[in-house]
Amino acid sequence: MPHDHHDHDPLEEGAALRVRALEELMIAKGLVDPAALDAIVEYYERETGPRNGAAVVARAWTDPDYRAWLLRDGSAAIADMGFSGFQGEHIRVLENTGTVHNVVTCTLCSCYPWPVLGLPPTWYKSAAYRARVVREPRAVLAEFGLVLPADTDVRVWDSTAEIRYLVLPIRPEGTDVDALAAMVTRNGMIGTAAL
Amino acid sequence: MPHDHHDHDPLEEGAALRVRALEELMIAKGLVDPAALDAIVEYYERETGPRNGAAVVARAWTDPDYRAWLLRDGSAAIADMGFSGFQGEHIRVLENTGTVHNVVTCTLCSCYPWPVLGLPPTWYKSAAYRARVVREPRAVLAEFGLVLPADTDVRVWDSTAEIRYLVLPIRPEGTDVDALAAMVTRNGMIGTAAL
Amino acid sequence: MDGIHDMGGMHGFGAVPTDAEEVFVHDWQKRAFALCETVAWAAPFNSDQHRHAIERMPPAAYLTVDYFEKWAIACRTLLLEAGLVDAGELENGKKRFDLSPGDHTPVGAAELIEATQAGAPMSYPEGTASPAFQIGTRVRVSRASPAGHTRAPRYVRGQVGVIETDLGVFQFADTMARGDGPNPQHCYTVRFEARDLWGDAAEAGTSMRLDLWEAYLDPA
Amino acid sequence: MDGIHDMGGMHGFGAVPTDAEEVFVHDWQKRAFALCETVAWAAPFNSDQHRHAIERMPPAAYLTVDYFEKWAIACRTLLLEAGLVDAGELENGKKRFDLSPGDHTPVGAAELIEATQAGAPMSYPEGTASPAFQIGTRVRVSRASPAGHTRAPRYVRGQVGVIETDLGVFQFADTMARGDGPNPQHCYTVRFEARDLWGDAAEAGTSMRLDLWEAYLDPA
Repeated sequence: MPHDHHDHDPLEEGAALRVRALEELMIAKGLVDPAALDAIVEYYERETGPRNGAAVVARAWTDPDYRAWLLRDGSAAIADMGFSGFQGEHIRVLENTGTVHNVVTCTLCSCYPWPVLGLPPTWYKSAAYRARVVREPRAVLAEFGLVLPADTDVRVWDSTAEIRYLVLPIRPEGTDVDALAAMVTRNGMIGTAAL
Repeated sequence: MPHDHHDHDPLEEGAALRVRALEELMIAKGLVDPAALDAIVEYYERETGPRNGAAVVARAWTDPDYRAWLLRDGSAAIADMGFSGFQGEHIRVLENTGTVHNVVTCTLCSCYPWPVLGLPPTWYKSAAYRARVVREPRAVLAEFGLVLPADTDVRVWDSTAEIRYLVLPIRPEGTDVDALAAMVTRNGMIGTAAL
Repeated sequence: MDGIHDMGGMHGFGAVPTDAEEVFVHDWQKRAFALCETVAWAAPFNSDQHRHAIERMPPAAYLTVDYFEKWAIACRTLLLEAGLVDAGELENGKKRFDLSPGDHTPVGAAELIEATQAGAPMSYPEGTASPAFQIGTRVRVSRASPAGHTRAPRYVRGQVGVIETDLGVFQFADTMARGDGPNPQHCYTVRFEARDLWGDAAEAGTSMRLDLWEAYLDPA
Repeated sequence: MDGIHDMGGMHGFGAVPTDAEEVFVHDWQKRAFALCETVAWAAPFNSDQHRHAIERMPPAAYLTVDYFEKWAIACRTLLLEAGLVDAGELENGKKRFDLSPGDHTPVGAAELIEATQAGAPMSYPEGTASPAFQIGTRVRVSRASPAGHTRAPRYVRGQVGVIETDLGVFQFADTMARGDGPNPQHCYTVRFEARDLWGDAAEAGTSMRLDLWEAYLDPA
């Protein structure tokens, strides 16, 4: 088992058993094809994740036309890189500048741009992040180690409808697209880090 | 043990052990006199409870001057019956009429007029009551079996500061004070029942 | 504090347990209650601090722990914060250090009953503060919610109501809970129309009254 | 629904677990996720209904159950409500009755991946509905909170903001979650000043943007 190193946790084992039972029932009922389950897990693990977003960001940093397109029509410009699909049908890209810092949340659940960032990390789904980032964004960003100047315009985006948000961080030094892409972190594209 | 008839409940046993440990520690620390603990339990069980409120209500029903005093200065009129003390320093009495129905809650904790009603019942402290009675009082009262006419003015009192509230229900038939007092229910004095 | 305790108006808690008429089920609940009523005489905390210590419990615990165990937990929190006990003592209930006897005198049985019957009025003479609002004035409840204890519930935050009664001058729960003294001020019963609080879905012919300190209110 | 899921602005949840970077810890979490993504092709529920089924969990469970187990629990709720399983089957995982094969066809692996990559746009052509608001218009969010699914969080209820972007025409989550169809309407990014939402305690130089459907908004 991949999590043999974890402590014995009866609650977690209970959850595993319940999910297993549901899976078996769905297959027995003919509602789910087990091959589809395997395929979708593999798809999300292999085809999505922050490196997709990083490639988009790096291209935008080095290609002014692409950057303009990305900021005008995020979904289309991102699809041009081959990234599309559920929770990414309507993506809007938010540009950080020397005076504006954007940070993204979903206070009601955990909406997140899957095709470009994968599924969200635990902290993004946490009650503390969802509760606090809209009320005290500066304090929350400081907990992430990002202390913003008092005159920065801090904009919090709560993903309450069908738009998913990707932050375009400020470009560090450098010109090589691959090298730049390697500098782009997931937190940088959510807005809880600078690069 | 007084609760031998209850099912074995490890959570509840844990709470009992923790409270016992705290009690012993407080006594060992010299912060609490065990005789005072016994005395205060006995006091609340013997000296407070809905029969106090019922006596107040019955007197108000049969003595117009007392009724007027009670509605004008609840704390003083109630103290005149010998009922006073913590959570009863400032009591306001709310008169139900043919057109006005009052119902009391405390959405933030469970504030309640101890000297006249004793400590609150479990339902009064429940999340469901606290959450719902301010948003949908008619629906909540209907769950208690009290369906009010559409033209009744339903007033919900949320005990958010230092005033505690006692509802003066509509008087049923009868003239004998003791017989009337016996008709007064706790829920009638909170406002979740008529008599 | 916009905490889990601020339940007014929330959905999702199901039916009211109307048949749950009991006050105590277990003997330890009586002991927990008695302990809180008694220790507060020797330890430096007031009711508002005790309420706030309950509010500060982790939200999931607040929703699941027994009412009277919450009282005991809050008591432990306050004793710990006051330095009267340490975490090890709370862990196993065994005393590890003594308090100076003169500083913390436990209340005796007779004295406690007498004080309990007397109560402790929280009001001040009328002249202590002059009222900013008259009966009938329309007021708006402040948007601000401090992270600390406050008694303006979330469901009236920013809402407009009408002053219905001037209750007189009272100590202020927010400052009492911070240990900042009584800050005496007028407290008012404010009437809110259900429609203003809940919109079109409000039940017809219903209204809510809350007792709100002057510090929470602005002219509407 | 003013439920426990509506967390924006709440106090009491402590520090953000900034180091909790993982997406999955356990293999069963992947299976739970995959199950929800897959079964929705053969069972009649949409994302909004799934979100609402999570919101309908008892609040204490919502706060304590693992994120992906919540997905699975919501899935079970919806399958049960659709009559595709019964409570006994969910209890022990053993099939007790067959479904008509033609009615519920499981999605195949290739078809699922293709559909996942394609996505399912939730927008409608611009002309489907005309916008009630222009950029720069001041709007007030409705006070009403239906007991069902809604996407106007409590912290902007009744508050005034400014229309910053007209996002175009989208299906409406509230009606989708009720199974009442898309009810296409304009959706807007609305800007709120922190001070209007949180009062004097608001952090300076901060503002919040929410995407709100036209049905939630009135002219301010």
